[in-house]
Amino acid sequence: MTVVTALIVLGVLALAFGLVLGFAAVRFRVESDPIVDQIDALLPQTQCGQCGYPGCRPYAEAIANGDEINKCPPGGQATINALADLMGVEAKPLDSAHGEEDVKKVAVIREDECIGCTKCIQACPVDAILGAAKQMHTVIAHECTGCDLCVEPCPVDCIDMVPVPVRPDNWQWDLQQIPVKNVESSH
Amino acid sequence: MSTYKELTWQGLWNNNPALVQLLGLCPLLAVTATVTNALGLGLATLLVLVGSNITVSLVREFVPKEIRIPVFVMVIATFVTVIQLLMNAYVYGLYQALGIFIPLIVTNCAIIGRAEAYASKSPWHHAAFDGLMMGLGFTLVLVLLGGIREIIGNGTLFDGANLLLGEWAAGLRIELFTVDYPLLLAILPPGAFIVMGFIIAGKNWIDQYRAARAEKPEKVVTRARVTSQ
Amino acid sequence: MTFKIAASPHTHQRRTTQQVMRWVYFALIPGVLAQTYFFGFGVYIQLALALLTAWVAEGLCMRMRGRPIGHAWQDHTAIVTAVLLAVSIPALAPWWIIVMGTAFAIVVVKHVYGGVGQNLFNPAMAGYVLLLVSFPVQMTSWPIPAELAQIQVSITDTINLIFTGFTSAGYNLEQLRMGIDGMTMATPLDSLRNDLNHQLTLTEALNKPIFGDIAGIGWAWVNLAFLAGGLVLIKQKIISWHIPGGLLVGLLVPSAIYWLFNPDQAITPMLHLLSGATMLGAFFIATDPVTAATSNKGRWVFGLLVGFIVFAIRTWGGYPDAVAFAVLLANMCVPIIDRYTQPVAYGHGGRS
Amino acid sequence: MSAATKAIEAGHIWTFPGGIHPPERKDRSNTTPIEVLPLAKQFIVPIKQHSGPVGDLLVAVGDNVKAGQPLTQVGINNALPVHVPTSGTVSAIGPGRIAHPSGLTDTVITIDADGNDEFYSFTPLADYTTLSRAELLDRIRQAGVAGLGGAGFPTAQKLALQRPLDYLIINGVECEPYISADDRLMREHAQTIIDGTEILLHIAGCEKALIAIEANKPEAIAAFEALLPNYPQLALRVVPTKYPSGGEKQLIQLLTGRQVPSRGLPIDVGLVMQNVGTAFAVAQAVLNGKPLIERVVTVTGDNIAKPGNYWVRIGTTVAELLNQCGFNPVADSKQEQRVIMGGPMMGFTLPDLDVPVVKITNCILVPSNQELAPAAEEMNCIRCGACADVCPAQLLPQQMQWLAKAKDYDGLEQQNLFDCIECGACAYVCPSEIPLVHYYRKAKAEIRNIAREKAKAEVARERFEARQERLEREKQERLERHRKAAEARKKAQAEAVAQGGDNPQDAVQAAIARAKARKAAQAAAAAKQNQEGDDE
Amino acid sequence: MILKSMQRNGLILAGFAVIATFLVVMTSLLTKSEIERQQQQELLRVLNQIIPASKHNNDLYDSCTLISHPDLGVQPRRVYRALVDGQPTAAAMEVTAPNGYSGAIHLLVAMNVDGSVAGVRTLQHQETPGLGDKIELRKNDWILSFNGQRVNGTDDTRWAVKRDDGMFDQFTGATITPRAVVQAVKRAAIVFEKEQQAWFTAPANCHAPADTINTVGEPQ
Repeated sequence: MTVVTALIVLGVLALAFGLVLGFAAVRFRVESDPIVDQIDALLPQTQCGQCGYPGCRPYAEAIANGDEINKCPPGGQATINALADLMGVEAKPLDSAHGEEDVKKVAVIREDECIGCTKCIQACPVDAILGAAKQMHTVIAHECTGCDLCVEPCPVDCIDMVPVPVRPDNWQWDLQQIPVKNVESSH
Repeated sequence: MSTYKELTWQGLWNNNPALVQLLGLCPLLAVTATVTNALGLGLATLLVLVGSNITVSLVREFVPKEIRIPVFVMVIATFVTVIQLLMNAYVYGLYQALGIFIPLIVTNCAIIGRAEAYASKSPWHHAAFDGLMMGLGFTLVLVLLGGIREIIGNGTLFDGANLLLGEWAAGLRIELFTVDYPLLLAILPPGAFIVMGFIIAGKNWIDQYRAARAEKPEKVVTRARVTSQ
Repeated sequence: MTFKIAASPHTHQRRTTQQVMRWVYFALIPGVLAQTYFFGFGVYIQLALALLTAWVAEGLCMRMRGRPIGHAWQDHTAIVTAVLLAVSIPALAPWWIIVMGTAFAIVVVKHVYGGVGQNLFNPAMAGYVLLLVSFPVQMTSWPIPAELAQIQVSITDTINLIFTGFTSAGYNLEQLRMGIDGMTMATPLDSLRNDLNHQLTLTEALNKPIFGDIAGIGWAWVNLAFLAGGLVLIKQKIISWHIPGGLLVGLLVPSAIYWLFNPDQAITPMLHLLSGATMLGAFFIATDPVTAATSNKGRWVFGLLVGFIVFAIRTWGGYPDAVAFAVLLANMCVPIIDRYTQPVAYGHGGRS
Repeated sequence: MSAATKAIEAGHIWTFPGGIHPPERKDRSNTTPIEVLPLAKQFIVPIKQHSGPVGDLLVAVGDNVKAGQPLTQVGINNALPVHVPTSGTVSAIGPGRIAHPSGLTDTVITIDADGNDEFYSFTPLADYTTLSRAELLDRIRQAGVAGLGGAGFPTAQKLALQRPLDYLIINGVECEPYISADDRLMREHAQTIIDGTEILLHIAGCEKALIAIEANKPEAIAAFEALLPNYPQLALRVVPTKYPSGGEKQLIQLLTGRQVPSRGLPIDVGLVMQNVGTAFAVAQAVLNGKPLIERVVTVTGDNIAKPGNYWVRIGTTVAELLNQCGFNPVADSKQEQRVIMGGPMMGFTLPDLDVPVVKITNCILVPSNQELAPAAEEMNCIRCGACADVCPAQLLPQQMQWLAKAKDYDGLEQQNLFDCIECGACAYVCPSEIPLVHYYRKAKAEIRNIAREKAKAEVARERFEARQERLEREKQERLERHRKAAEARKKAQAEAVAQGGDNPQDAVQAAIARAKARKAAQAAAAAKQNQEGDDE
Repeated sequence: MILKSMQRNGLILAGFAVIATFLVVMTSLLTKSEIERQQQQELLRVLNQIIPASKHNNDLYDSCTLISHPDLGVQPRRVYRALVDGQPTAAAMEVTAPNGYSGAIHLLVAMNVDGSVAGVRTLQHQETPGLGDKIELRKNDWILSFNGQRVNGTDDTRWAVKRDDGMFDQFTGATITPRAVVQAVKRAAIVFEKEQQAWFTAPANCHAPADTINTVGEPQ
């Protein structure tokens, strides 16, 4: 008798909880911001492809599907840490096979050498190069992400990647970096 | 074959439930005052882990996502209760030694953790092996912790092993030293936390040391051309 | 000549950590002298052992961590830890007690957590608790205060007791304690609790010779000496008055209420204040800046909490004194205290 | 009238939390009148000496210019112009070191003085009330007046905000040690300052001004007390000596008990504040039409032979100034000399002496290493909380220090990092000598940088997506074109077949079939090989 | 959608619950008698340790009676009575010391009819390992120090630990555990002296007839 009672009681309890869970599963489903968008928002959007994917969004999709989070040199450790936070995994050092973290750079075209081939214009992922066939090209510096994808296609090697200049308004208070003048003591 | 190697490595070291996942710490810290107790709990956990992993893996096809947790808990609780009853009936001496720990296993998150993280996604033989290795990893840490605490706090090793392993094991007891005033802290709960902290630190230190020594694999990554479709 | 680049401000008040710490251990001197007077020369040996151990442990830790050793010795924080632990343990405790406790305090409680400023728990008190739970016998064997002792333990005997466990005549500490007048000399708090537990009334319990007019003989003076040192620290603005104030209020108010309702079975408020480690705890231990709350409001809460836990453990707990446990428990609460007592920053709706 | 307003009217002085009392050492420079120094040979005028946009150049190299002539123009972006300090020739325009903690370069205009000091023509104004508010503001802007107290915010811009105002506060507190420029200015030119204050009141459309002076400047207080009875709308407030009571937010709290909301402006609580030096410059600009080409600078410190206050033309190099005041650098060649622009609490050190004096330069401090010992090595924080006790903004400096070291920028913003006014009180009292303010500045710069990068990434993403869309569209268009062309071809063929010709399609079909057969055979062979491999 | 989800989840969960319960119940049924046999054997082993064979020739397990006494706690306690040819010789009772360091300590106290303690054993406790657990015979023979002791009324001050000026050792460092045990044994001994007449005449009512086990293992 106790056997049957136990079976009935637990069976009914389980049925009831199952019903509740089934109801809750449908009723309270939360539509969250898709994880890919959240990852994409953390990536630096340089669209440089150093991660092995054509652009930041494809890499975001790859991370959502379980790829490593340490393949983005432009984002550097800060991005890796933010991704680790988001994905609930441990932060790793940047995978050096994809490149090293570097200072921010922009592309500059040595305009007198440019032959106007438009190859760099096609290579630029963010349309930051202006110019037309047979005309001199130029980089819109504040739109350039520093991806350096335009450097290789240039047939005359007239594109340089130069570090973003430090100005008083974006200076990071590195007191050690200030060159100090030496004065010969008059005494 | 490499799956098994990977599972072994994961269970014993890389993803050790006690050292890395930090799961099941509550029974772990509570019962590791001696090696014997540690070994007992470890073996019981191992047994339940293998059983529950196999069962969860076998039923995974029929369990919808929404109710998987209650089902897993039920599977584990059934396993624990059945094992407890069987031990009580047929190996009474062992049951007496382990009695209070066995119900604790139900609440051991290492087990439900494996059910959720691995067994519910893998074929039964892999799940079984995973359970075995995770259980073994857990047991090893338990025994290590129990050993350290017993040595420091009691000056002995394998004290009371005969209760767990039978009369022959009475000879295993090693009296390392006797002091008038043992360092009680080691066998009190705070001692468990402190020793556990040092074991985890030691594991991390070994990992870092190995990582520093390991040669970086030469890997060539082809950079994607974002714009050359 | 070169031009120097430096971050502002370019001027500094110049009260260094070292100076702060020096004030703390100078302020401990009255207490140490009082302890020596009542409990004998052993106090100095404990101090010497603690300092030596702290010095060695600090040096070894810094070396292992690959940090400059000189730094750690210079900031004098290890000295304060060592002195606090040394004055907390019984004067005739065996040498390995203080050595183990100090080493634990410095190595595990301080350096494992990252060294100066990083520790969650008060190192001296964590060391004390380690010793208390592990070696309850040695840690509760306080010598009989000088005024009551019928024989004076000589310097040779003190040294022998600490280093070998036996006096030159071959008595151990237990025999010495039990044998003199056939009576166990527990600390005032211990004795009182024991008697109250055995259904004696307060008046009966206070009849024991260990109690003087206001509180325990010897102990009251030691507490007053620590109080004096503590007041100097407040005067010198080394510590703020909030934590000691909170602690004493947190101890006094509940104990007074409990005593009023329960006059026969409660420890009197005066005894609470002048027994055990109350004053040492209030002015020197709970005020350790590293492990206490930061804002003044937080310090108040922290002090009150320590005081209340001391009262609670002394009244209902398993140990006669509780300052160490109370401080450690309150240390754990510091992050949450800090969180809820964070001052309202300028421009965030606060009123001046 | 509410109780609070009554209290303000009655002259009640509130308090602010924290604060410190560092040695003042103002008597070294404030005992002698403001002196005028001989003109330098060369002047360096940075085109940006204020916060906000810079104006376009009005001069070219080789131009002869006169003192007070504008070098840049207001233009369409409402920039603040800079002016020629003395007559001479523009000898260079290009990058040069500017007066900024970074020691970085920016565009500077170099003027070789001709020694005649001829002035450009100014138009004095007899009665400023005849001009409209906009005209008055333009006059102030054209004169290049920026806040002389520190931040260099364009004065006209500050006054242009039209919101109901309760009080105008004239800040003559000058709480930072050593500096006495405002002190001397108030003693010697109280009347001009009052004139300027009246103009400011008129422009701001405000009834009443409070002039605040710190209690340690009795002579300045006396100077104002002598004049103020004639000006019922002006009231003097003496505030207790404590650093940083001259901070804008702290002074507001002292005088009115109000707090400027976080990230807000004084105008949000019905107040506007101007420095006494600014009031003086406004009077000059409006009444005399004279632009801001000189200011009072305190030159002081143990290593200065002739400490005092000087009228210094903007653009004078620090080297020139020190030369004239007698600079005795530290004797030991191994030692380093600090030359601080600003005071000991908030000033910054200069990497060399070619830096010019600019509109916001109130002090050049050249201390010996004995009077202001250089910072000792940073030690570990012991969480003593002394910093929190002195913080005038009620922040938790040590908490922010840990967060800054951990680069936890979210945590820092939660701790209200941006409410820190960088007064340096916390670092002053820190027993571990941690350069706390430096950590906050770095963190602030980094947070701003991250925000900039974030915004830039957002733009890059949009541009990338727009480009992808464009390429996709172009591809579709191309395919569509091909499809149309193929259809046209097919149609033509069909017509050709219908007309009885050979079907060229047959030959193509045969070729495709052959290729397919070859591929299938290859695939089969590969599959077989794979299977064998597996069996091994 | 909702209904379908509810139906499916409810049924599956119920199915699992029924199977799981069934398994547990079946195992329980199958092992029940064996478990009881084991427990009885264990109890007998302990009983025989403290009431030696010379003191009884009856079945100790069966001669159990349930008694209630305010000094022994709220719940009825079991008393096992030892008889030699029908004459009372000793009795063993289950006693609880409620004030151990970590909760209650369960003891078995055997008393001789002459009022002396025949033996005490710890059945179950949670005292601190290495400290309070010395009340286990396996760890320490402290528990044997009760053997042969008598209580002279409630005021017998010798029945206390040495720290409280009594005759029983406290073990190093731990006073609370031995104090609790001494107090519990003392209480039990006093109750026994008063009540033993009644107890020996009470019916054996511990085990309901249905539960009676057919085979009783030989004492070891």
